[in-house]
Amino acid sequence: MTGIIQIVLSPLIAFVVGVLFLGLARKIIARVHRRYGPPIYQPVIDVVRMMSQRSISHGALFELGVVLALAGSLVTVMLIPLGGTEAFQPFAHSVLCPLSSSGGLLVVMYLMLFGPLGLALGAGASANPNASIGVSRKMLLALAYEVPFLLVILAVMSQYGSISLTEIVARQQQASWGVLSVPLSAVAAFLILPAMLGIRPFDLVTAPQEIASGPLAEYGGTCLALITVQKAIHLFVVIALFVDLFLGGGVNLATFLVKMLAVFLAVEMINAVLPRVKIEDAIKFCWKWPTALAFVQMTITVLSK
Amino acid sequence: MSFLSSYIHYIGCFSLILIGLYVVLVKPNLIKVIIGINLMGTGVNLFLVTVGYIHAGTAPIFSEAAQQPEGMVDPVPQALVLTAIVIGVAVLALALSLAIRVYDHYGTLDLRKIKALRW
Amino acid sequence: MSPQAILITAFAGAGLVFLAGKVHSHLRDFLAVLSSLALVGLIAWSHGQYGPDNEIVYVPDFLGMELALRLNPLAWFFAIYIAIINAASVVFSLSYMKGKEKLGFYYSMMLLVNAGMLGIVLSGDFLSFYIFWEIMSWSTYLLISYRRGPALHAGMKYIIMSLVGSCAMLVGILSLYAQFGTLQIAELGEAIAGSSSGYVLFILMAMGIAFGVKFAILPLHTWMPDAHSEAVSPFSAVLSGVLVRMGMYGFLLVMYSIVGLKTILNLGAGFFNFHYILSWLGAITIVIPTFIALLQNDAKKLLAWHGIGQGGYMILGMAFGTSLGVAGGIFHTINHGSYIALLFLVVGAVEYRTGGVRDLNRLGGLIQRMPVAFFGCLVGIMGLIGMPLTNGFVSKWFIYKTLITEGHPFLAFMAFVGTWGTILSVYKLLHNMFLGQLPEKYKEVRKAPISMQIPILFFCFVIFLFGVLPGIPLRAIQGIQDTMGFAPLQLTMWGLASGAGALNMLNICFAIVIAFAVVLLLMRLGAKPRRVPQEDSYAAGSSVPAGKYHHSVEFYNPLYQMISPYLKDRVDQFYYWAADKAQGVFELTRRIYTGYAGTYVLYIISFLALLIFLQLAWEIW
Amino acid sequence: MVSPILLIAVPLGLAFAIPVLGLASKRVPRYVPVIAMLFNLVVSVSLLPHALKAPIVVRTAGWAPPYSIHLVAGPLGVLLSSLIALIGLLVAVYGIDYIREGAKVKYQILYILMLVGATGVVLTGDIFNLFVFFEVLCISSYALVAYRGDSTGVEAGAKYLIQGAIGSGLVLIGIGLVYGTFGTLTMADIAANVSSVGSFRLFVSLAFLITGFGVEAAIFPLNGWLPDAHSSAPSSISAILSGIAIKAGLYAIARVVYTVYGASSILPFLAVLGIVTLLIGEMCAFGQEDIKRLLAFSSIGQMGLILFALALASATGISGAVFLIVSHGLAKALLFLASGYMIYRTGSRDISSLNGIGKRMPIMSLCFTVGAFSLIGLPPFVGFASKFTIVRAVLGTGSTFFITLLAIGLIGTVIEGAYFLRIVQGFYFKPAPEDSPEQTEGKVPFSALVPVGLLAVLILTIGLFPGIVGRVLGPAADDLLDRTAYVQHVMGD
Repeated sequence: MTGIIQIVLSPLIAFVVGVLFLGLARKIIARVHRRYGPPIYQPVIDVVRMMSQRSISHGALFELGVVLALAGSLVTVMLIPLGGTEAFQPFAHSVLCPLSSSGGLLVVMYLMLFGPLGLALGAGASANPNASIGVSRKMLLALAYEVPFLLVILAVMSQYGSISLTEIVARQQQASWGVLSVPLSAVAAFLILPAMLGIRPFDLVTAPQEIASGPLAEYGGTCLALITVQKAIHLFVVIALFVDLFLGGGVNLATFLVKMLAVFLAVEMINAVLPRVKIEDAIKFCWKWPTALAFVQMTITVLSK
Repeated sequence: MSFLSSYIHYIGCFSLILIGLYVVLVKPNLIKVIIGINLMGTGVNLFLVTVGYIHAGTAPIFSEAAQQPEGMVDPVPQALVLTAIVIGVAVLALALSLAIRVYDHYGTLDLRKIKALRW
Repeated sequence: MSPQAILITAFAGAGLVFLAGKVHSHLRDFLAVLSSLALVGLIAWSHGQYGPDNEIVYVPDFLGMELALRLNPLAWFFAIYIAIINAASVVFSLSYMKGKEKLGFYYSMMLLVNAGMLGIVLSGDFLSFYIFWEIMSWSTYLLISYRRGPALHAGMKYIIMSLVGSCAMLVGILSLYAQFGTLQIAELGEAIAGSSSGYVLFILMAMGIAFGVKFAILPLHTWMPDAHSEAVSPFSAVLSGVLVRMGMYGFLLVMYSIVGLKTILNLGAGFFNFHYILSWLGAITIVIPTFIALLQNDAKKLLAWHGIGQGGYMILGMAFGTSLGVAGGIFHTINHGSYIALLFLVVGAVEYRTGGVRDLNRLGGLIQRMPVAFFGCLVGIMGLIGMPLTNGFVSKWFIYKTLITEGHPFLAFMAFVGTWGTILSVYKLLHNMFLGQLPEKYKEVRKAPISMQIPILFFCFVIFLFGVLPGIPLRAIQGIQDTMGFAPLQLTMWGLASGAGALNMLNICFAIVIAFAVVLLLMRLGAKPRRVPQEDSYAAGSSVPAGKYHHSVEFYNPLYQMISPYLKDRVDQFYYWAADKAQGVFELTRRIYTGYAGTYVLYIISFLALLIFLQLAWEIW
Repeated sequence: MVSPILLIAVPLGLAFAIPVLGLASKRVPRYVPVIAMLFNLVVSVSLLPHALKAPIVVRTAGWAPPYSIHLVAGPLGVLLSSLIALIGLLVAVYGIDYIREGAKVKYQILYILMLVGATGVVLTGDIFNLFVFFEVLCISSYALVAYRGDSTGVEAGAKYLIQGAIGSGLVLIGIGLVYGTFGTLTMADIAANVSSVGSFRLFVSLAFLITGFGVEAAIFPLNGWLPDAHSSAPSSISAILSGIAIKAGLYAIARVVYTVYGASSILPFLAVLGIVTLLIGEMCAFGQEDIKRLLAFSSIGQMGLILFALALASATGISGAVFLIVSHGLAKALLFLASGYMIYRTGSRDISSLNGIGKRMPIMSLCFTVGAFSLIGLPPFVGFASKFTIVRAVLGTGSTFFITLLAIGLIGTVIEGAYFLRIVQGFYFKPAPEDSPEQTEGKVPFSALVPVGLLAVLILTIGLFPGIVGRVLGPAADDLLDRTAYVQHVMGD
């Protein structure tokens, strides 16, 4: 019984929190630029507005790409523990992670592929050269941040000796948090977080000022609405993963969300002030500092094992 | 002196063979090479005969006067030499006819120029 | 069904097809398809008959040795895999090869290669293993050079490397015979246990070279990109799908059923033990070819380089000798076979319809004209990447789990980087072939013919079936591992059931299907978009030149500038340099025969002088 | 049980009957060699079972062995003589239509003489008799090489003659030295008391004999004549030269080294010499343009491999060498015969002009491919069985010296594989050059297809069932190896 509730609950939480974070992001940037900015629920309004607009379509794959992306992100959420511990603690509840026993961290990493791939297929089918250029740059950025991200995940996995996320979180709650046991990986992960979220300084792919906002050049109406929802859930997934890997997950949902908020605020501060980098520099940056840090941390953990 | 006398025959044969070899190795003209081969052939035949030679031996022919083979020279190498001479003649005849045909085609007998087939 | 009957039908099929080719083309096609399907049926039917009654000595005395055939789970597993891929590509080539010349030769050679591979897999002793190995090699050579032009050079490169491999294997086999007096694989198992690790290393090296060449491990891989891109598409599907994996079968046979597990693991000291080097070789084989594939513009060369890259996963899985790893390695062999064959068939279909165009920069937008081919290509690349729901994911999951639990994060890192390289290059393949603008000249391209669509859809079905229910093949692999003496895995129909590290593909599949349905529902809720032609796309207000409005070329240009200097195939350049030097030496030795009679006589006399001088100087004799 | 002497007497008689028959009718001489070789084949095959039990000793003119010139038909001798007869028969059938112009009658006579010489070399037990048959073989091949009388033929013949004459001179000196020390010419008698003599004088005679026979056996420094002779002779003659003549030379060396002198300490040197010959032969063959010159160099290469196998001094080694002699003889004869008509059809000997001939002469090119694959040593053919036996023998010795030599030798076979497969590729997959003027249409005559086809079938069947030849190899190796049995057998009764 609880399984069904969890399966419905976790995507809902992800959707709500994700959209709120999007609204919060625009609020924070506005505040940094000393203006009021749109209300927090602005993204909800945008989504509803776009759903009603009648837009164009370039064939079945054009729409199915978006559907694939969103479905992938939803399933990824189900695999990530959103707070809760096995051990008995007040206010604690059992681990909120419906598909915890079906594959663990490896499946999460592969499911995170669905997002960019679905979008790439959709943009490719739109037969717009600008979209193709946007897709190739999105793929390159993905390759750029994946190298350090893989090192980070492997460091955590070999540190805690397991590939299941729930087990890693449980071990962190007993022993020391990821930030303390694999500090350099945590720093590296934080450095590439903006790239994974696609926000400044690495928002060169879907920034409005770029060539007709990259892959989304042809999108409008319901498809664009679903893409923003996917963006929100992806935001939620990445930050939840960061919290699970390094901040020991939440004893219950509330503490989990608080930790996510903290991380989100830190990332938004960077987003608000930094300019955009070119794709070559993004790759060079990602492959220089974060990778070096993660590599050093991994050698340390391997040697210490 | 006795050393020289017992081996004089062998020295003679091998010098003849070496002269023949020298001619074959050094002279570029085809006819001279053939003559060289022939010299070497006769040298070898001479060597074969001297192998069977006994000092002051008589010809190995049974006649009324000589029934016992004691004083006679060994007849077997001489038989070999007979065949060797016949073979030498055959080779010589073939060599000369080939030399004629080579001259027809190349207009020269200088082996340094007859090098169409190489590498 | 005794292995002897299988082999007889295979070889008879090849012969009959050649003769039927002389009679009538339809008879030949029919016979080719019939014999392939019959083989699949025969092998499927002989599943489970592994008893001693299947150990048949088919030639009692061949130069003093007896040649035997045997059927065990490993042999059956590879045999069914060979037969299926061969049947699919024969069906595919019915229409692909229509109108080409010398078809009698083509079909008989295809079946001969298939018969050779079945012979390798079913042989019970190393001599018949070697004989079928050689038959497979030279018939492959003839098939590679079937397409004339640059294919001849590719064929020469292939055959020279495989000849070197075969000589190495011959020396290995016969030193085994000299040491133990028998070549029967069963008897060698115990006999080799007692020998010194140095000798075992020598045997592994000698056999390893031959299997390495076929398996295209990094230093020995240079023949593969040329051979695969120059061979006829249906044959390059067979070539990369299964023929290259004969090397894998060889490794499994030698490393696990002959040499045995424990000697492998502690072979050599500390860092330099055999399986450690092998796993690093596998890791490097994953990364470098995959990134070279990223830079290719010819579709089949790109796939060929991926063939090499994916081989690295199998080596990684196999090198650690844990039951999970070996199961992952074997499972990845057939998975890779299924989707690389599928992708080659798709490229073949596109090539067939667009009149031989393989250059990715000149294709585009074919999704509108060839939807089935697009679907095949999509499923193929998802399998190659290893997306969940496809079989590639399950075998990669096994291999990654082995690497991490064995404590080798660096190897896992290189494997992951390889996967990301695959994603980029494979998306480029799909995008440049099927997405983007449909050029003018491909407007009236027709769909792929039925006989091409059947194998494509069959492979898609296999990929998804094994992806969602991996238990089916894994149970067969379990049978193999028992014969090799590995600990059994807790297998379930949908994955692994061992506690925290479990894998449940069924749940993931349901989750994705439900999510897909929900989102589709959301999509239908919104306003229905109207369909627009492909030219009507947003170009920021600038005028849209018809026809010139092509899609993007040089897909990953920024990355290209950065990494292309590192990715020159230096091994290949080294081989060409060595070949030139050798040719120079050959030219020199030809100069020995100067043509002047005097020098020849001088040679004779100097030889005599040398003989006598050696005796005088050193009293050798 | 027919006496082996017939193997020499009957063909010799027929040879000298040819001019008389030639007067009777123009067409008959062409068939006489066929009859002669057929007779030889039948006799030697019938002799084989007896020879396997014990060598047949034939004394001429009633003298006892040490003094008589006698034949010793051991298993090795009879096997080689049946090989000579078989290949001789097939090439004779090929020669019926192949030799059209020139002194056809003289060609037939010399052809039979050459084969009689080879059979004699293989069967004789007397060392001078060996020299005489050797000379018969050499002189007839000098003449036949120059048979066409064109500039290349005559030049090759002249050079071959010069070197051959020097070689036979050296053999004669060797025989003189042997006679000087032992006073007898019977190999068995020499072998009996060879140990009783000082080593240096003995060695000098061995050196002369090896060098002399080496000239004909195409060992590395001594084979300057072979590429020119084999490539400019008519194809049927180069088939006999490569298939049989050089093997008779190699047999003579083996007989001298193993049986007469029992000099096992010279074998490592011969092994190195064999591998050097193999490498030189393959390297020179790689860059050739002329198809027959390439086949000639490939013969040198294979001779090197045979010499290497002979130098192993183990039973399997020698049986491997004899097996390679048989398989190389068949395959090389096939290649020369097939290339004969291909050159006739395309008008030029360049390999590039042979491209695309697979379509125009399907049977010939298929047989050529079978021969080439057998020479490389690919499995279903006889070449593989012989290469396999040799490699097994080398690894059986277990000495690292031989195994390193084997490794180098295998590189040679890879080079050979490279250039043969390049030719086969040219046949089927390269476009035919545009029609050169000398292009001649017309079908290949039946008399050429039968021998070529039969050879290809033989190669395939012996490859699949090596037992046919395998049974004879064991006793043949023993016949060569253990001298005491040979001596006891010849001298005993």
